[in-house]
Amino acid sequence: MSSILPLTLSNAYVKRRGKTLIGPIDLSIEAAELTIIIGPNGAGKTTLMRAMHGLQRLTSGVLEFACSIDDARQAQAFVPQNPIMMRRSLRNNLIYPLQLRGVSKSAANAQADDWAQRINLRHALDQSAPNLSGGEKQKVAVARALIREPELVFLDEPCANLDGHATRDIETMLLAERAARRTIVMSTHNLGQARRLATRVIFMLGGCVHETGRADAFFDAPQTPEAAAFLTGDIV
Amino acid sequence: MSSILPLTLSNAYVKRRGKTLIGPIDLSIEAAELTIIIGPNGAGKTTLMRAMHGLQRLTSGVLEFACSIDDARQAQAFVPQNPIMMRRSLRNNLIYPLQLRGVSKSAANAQADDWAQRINLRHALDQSAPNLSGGEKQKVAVARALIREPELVFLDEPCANLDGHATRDIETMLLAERAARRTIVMSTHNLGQARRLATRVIFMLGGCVHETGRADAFFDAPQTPEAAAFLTGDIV
Amino acid sequence: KAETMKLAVTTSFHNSGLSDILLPVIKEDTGLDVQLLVVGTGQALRLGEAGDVDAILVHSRGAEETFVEAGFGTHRREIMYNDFVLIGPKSNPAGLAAPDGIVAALAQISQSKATFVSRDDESGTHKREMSLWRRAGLNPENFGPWYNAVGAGMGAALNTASGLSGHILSDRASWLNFGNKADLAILFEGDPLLFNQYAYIPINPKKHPHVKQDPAAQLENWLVGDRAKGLINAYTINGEVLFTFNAHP
Amino acid sequence: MDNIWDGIKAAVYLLVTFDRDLMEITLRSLQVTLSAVAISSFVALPFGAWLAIRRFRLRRAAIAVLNALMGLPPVVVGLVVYLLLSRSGPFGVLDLLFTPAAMIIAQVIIITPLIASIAHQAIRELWAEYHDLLISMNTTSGQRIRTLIWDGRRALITAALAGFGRAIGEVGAIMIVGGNIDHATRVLTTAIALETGKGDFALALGLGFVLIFLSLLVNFATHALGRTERGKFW
Amino acid sequence: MDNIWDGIKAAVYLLVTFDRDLMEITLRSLQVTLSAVAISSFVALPFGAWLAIRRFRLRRAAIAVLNALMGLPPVVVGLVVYLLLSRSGPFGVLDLLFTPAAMIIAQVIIITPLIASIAHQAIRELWAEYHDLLISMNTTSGQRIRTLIWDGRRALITAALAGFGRAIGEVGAIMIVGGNIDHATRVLTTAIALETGKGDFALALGLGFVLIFLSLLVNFATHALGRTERGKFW
Ligand SMILES: Nc1ncnc2c1ncn2[C@@H]1O[C@H](COP(=O)(O)OP(=O)(O)OP(=O)(O)O)[C@@H](O)[C@H]1O
Ligand SMILES: Nc1ncnc2c1ncn2[C@@H]1O[C@H](COP(=O)(O)OP(=O)(O)OP(=O)(O)O)[C@@H](O)[C@H]1O
Ligand SMILES: [Mg+2]
Ligand SMILES: [Mg+2]
Repeated sequence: MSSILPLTLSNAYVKRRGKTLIGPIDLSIEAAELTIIIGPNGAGKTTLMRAMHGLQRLTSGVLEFACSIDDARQAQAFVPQNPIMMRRSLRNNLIYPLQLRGVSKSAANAQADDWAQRINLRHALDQSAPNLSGGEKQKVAVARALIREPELVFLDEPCANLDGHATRDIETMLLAERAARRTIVMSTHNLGQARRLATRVIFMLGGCVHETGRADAFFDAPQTPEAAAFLTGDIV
Repeated sequence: MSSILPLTLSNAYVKRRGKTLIGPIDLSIEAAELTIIIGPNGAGKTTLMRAMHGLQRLTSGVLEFACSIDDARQAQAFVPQNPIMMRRSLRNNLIYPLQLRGVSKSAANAQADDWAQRINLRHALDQSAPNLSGGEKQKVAVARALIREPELVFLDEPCANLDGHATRDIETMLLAERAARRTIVMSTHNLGQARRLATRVIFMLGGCVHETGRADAFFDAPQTPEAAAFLTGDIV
Repeated sequence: KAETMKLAVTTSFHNSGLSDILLPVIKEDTGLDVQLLVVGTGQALRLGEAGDVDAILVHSRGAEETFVEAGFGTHRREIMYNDFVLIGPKSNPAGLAAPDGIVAALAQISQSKATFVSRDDESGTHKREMSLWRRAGLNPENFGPWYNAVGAGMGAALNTASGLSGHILSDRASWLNFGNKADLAILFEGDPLLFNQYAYIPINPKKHPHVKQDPAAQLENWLVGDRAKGLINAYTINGEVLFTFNAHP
Repeated sequence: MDNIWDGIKAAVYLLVTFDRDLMEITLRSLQVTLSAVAISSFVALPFGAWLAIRRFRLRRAAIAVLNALMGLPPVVVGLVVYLLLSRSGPFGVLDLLFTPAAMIIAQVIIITPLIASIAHQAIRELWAEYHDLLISMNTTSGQRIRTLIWDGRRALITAALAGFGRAIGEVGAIMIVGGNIDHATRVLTTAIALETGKGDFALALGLGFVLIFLSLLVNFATHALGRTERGKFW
Repeated sequence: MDNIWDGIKAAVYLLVTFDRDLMEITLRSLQVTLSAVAISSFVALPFGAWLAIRRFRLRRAAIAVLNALMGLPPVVVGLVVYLLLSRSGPFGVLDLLFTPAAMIIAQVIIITPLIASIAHQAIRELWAEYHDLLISMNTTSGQRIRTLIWDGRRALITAALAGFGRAIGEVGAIMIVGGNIDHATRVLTTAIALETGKGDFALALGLGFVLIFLSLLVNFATHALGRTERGKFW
């Protein structure tokens, strides 16, 4: 199978009722990178990821993959900032993406058991998913995205509500994915986490990509004063 | 006005369809404390705070205030883990609690302007609140709770989606509230934040209060091995 | 302002179109604004019993007499008559012939089990149909599926008959004014047994003090007068006379 | 088919000639139905909201009864209203029988359960969303109901429109309590029933098309005013 | 009032004596209405869902038309179906006029817009919730519709029950296409209309109460089976 990557955005804008949410954006996401998007609240991180994933139409500009859009859609997953739990049991939430692909009931159940184990929620498999705790929902959303073995995964602040241990579990999972040469794009406000995971960083500000670069270079020596200020927790 | 505190929970349980979510809990919240609740995902932090606030009925046990329940309800506010935005503009979300109290339109608007300023969202006052970004929503929820000047505030992971700067703003606000001898109960997964803010800590595990104490003592020398493990980010 | 009164009439009277001729003239002559309630015979009688109308105009002699005897109406005043006709498919599948009389015609329909539609709603028309079956020595309860008791007003029953291509007993006025004739036609008419008398009954103010006694009397006077006679006798559809005035002044 | 075509022609003819009688009964239809919808909404929306926010023992039963009342046969409603308003009935002295007021009463009875039931359904979802917030703010029941109705107004428009649809097309009840009196209580539906009885299908259909046209008009106007299809996902 | 009391007595009498004719028309009512509701739901639920998830240019217009169709006057529907099914009509050869099948067809036409409209309203809320998830998983339209109907089934029950209510109480259309023929197409509502015309108000009311009782039964059964009031907030 040929890769769906690189993904390229050229001169992309997302506007709503005349207001520019993000843009102009020129960007490409390469295979096997773990890209972390950082930036202040309202900078447009979520909007950018939704646009790349296809949840939000571009008002203008071009989004391209190395393959057809249809194939690309099939090979990617998205974990939103506020996890959406289907009004079903945890198990049925996990097997839903497998059912869509026609995986047999028993195979799907086995996989659900496996993933529930990994996120430490095996005991809650038959609980109604909307009743789970905030952190538990986030873990389910991550598992539900990864269970499809996508080539490209977007994660929007996946660890925001997680305790220290769960955060470490997720980070381990993501590093394993990175090692398996899957491509990950993730936003976070946890700069420590960004440092631990990123191979590449996108720093957003006011709807634009303000600075981007290799992770080590960026964290050691940000090129713009705004990025430097952001890294020290100052107002930007 | 006499204080609504202390709040006391005695032998309190919350159960759902036979499953014990939290309990037995014996606890009291004293006036002018800033209590931080920590514990792993699913430990029952949210459930405990909801029960204290009156969002969740106790299955058994007693919840008492220093005054009648009605007066107590009037004097407290709650910021949930997933902020609930009313389907109105940001301004109308902020003035809603004031309208409930019959505050005049102009006074309410002035206050909304003031609070929008404090959370750096003055420019977005007329935007539809459900469209705000995740972090912006959280800030709105905090402002909407504090705008009523409650005596007791519950905050459930209020900074989970906030950037470094906004987190610091909120922390400053909370410290100001603490200085004004308001009572705050807050849950967080950010142990640094817990250290910075807490005067008292409640460590929850498996639905029970596992350990509780003054903040400095707890962080320096936790009494139970589980708390010690949790503080170092280990599995508990 | 014109005085109004309420008059309950049967569907057949209204469907004939005669009311559209009479009402404006009544208004002109007497200043009365007559509001028509077009209902089934049974319902008309019930409206009268309850005092919800000031007078009724129906065609079901037995029921009318009981009504007056029970004191609901002051008296019964015959105004005019028309006649019933037997409608059926133009092809005349039962082979009905004119000279035999209506009773024989019905007997023949039952014998050939030709489709028949009965109103079955205890209206004047239905009661007449039943009495004709009785005269033929037949009981509709024993009829087979060719006999459709439809439980509906004249218009609805005619629609059903037209949809089923069946026979039906109708008053001439309703038939002539009916717009959905399809392949139906009059197969039999003119038997004296098909004579259909309309009568006017004012509601008794002793039972219902609020009824408008004077307008009701005024209307009665008008209905039995020369102006009414002229209009009723002159009312035709496609050159056919519909009603014959027979009130005794 | 010819008949349907004739009906359309009749409708167009009636409309372009601005037929006086047609205008009269159309306006009466509108007046009766809009009054009924207004009154019903005034009762049913708060009731639906109340039912959504209240937890009581017989709640499920109450909802089942409400749903069942959506099935109130119009003829029976008409009969009962008739018996109540009749001269020999308890409210006979009001002299409302065979007036538009009586028709409004009958329609209110018919559509209130429908509007309340749909409103309850819609508000239930919104209440699930707002529950914590409104409880936390220690709102009174009245405040909750007002907030939910206001913020759920878009969904509630469907409830009111469903009520409008049911009422504007209704004939069984208003025939009995209104009496279909020319120039007094004749409305579109009773006129249609009358023409059907006469077998004049073209005119009946024509009136029917006028009624459907009226319905469309009201719906488009409502949507235009309510801007129901804008906003977050539209 | 006496009449209403007589009506209740008549209803009780009819029920306890297990009146044969009553059983027959009650069962026919149920059969016709349940068939109509089943067919309509089969069409209207997916259609409502489809309308909720699709964005197209005339969407607002389509929704307004759908809402307007809730106001289709039953008599007009009856007429049109009559004309289509009558011997001289295009489907005359099927020989369906004055059969229960014709009544089902008329009822399906009447309640489909109602069910679709309420379903659309309910599913719109759920779609707002599931939108990102289902788009992200690259689901087909069919998968989306099936998922939304399944997860929204509780709210959709109200839609189906509203349709049931409308159909079980309907008389105008089925009177025309069914003909109210004794032992063939007579149902509860047409029998009620008949008794009303006869002036036998007690019997009419009695039948009406039987009908309401039937409605209650169906609603309670649905709620019991659907467990509609359990779950998250109940
Ligand atoms: N439909 C909309 N209409 C108007 N403004 C919008 C709309 N959707 C989003 N916005 C605005 O666009 C900006 C970017 O939003 P976005 O959710 O992408 O931010 P973010 O970087 O993810 O922030 P956070 O860190 O708080 O999650 C925000 O200021 C938000 O208020
Ligand atoms: N209605 C319910 N039925 C069954 N279990 C429930 C219900 N509500 C909550 N729970 C369970 O109760 C436990 C405690 O939930 P709670 O939301 O209080 O956790 P928490 O400490 O706030 O976790 P987090 O840090 O993830 O927010 C969780 O395991 C959750 O799955
Ligand atoms: Mg975001
Ligand atoms: Mg929580």
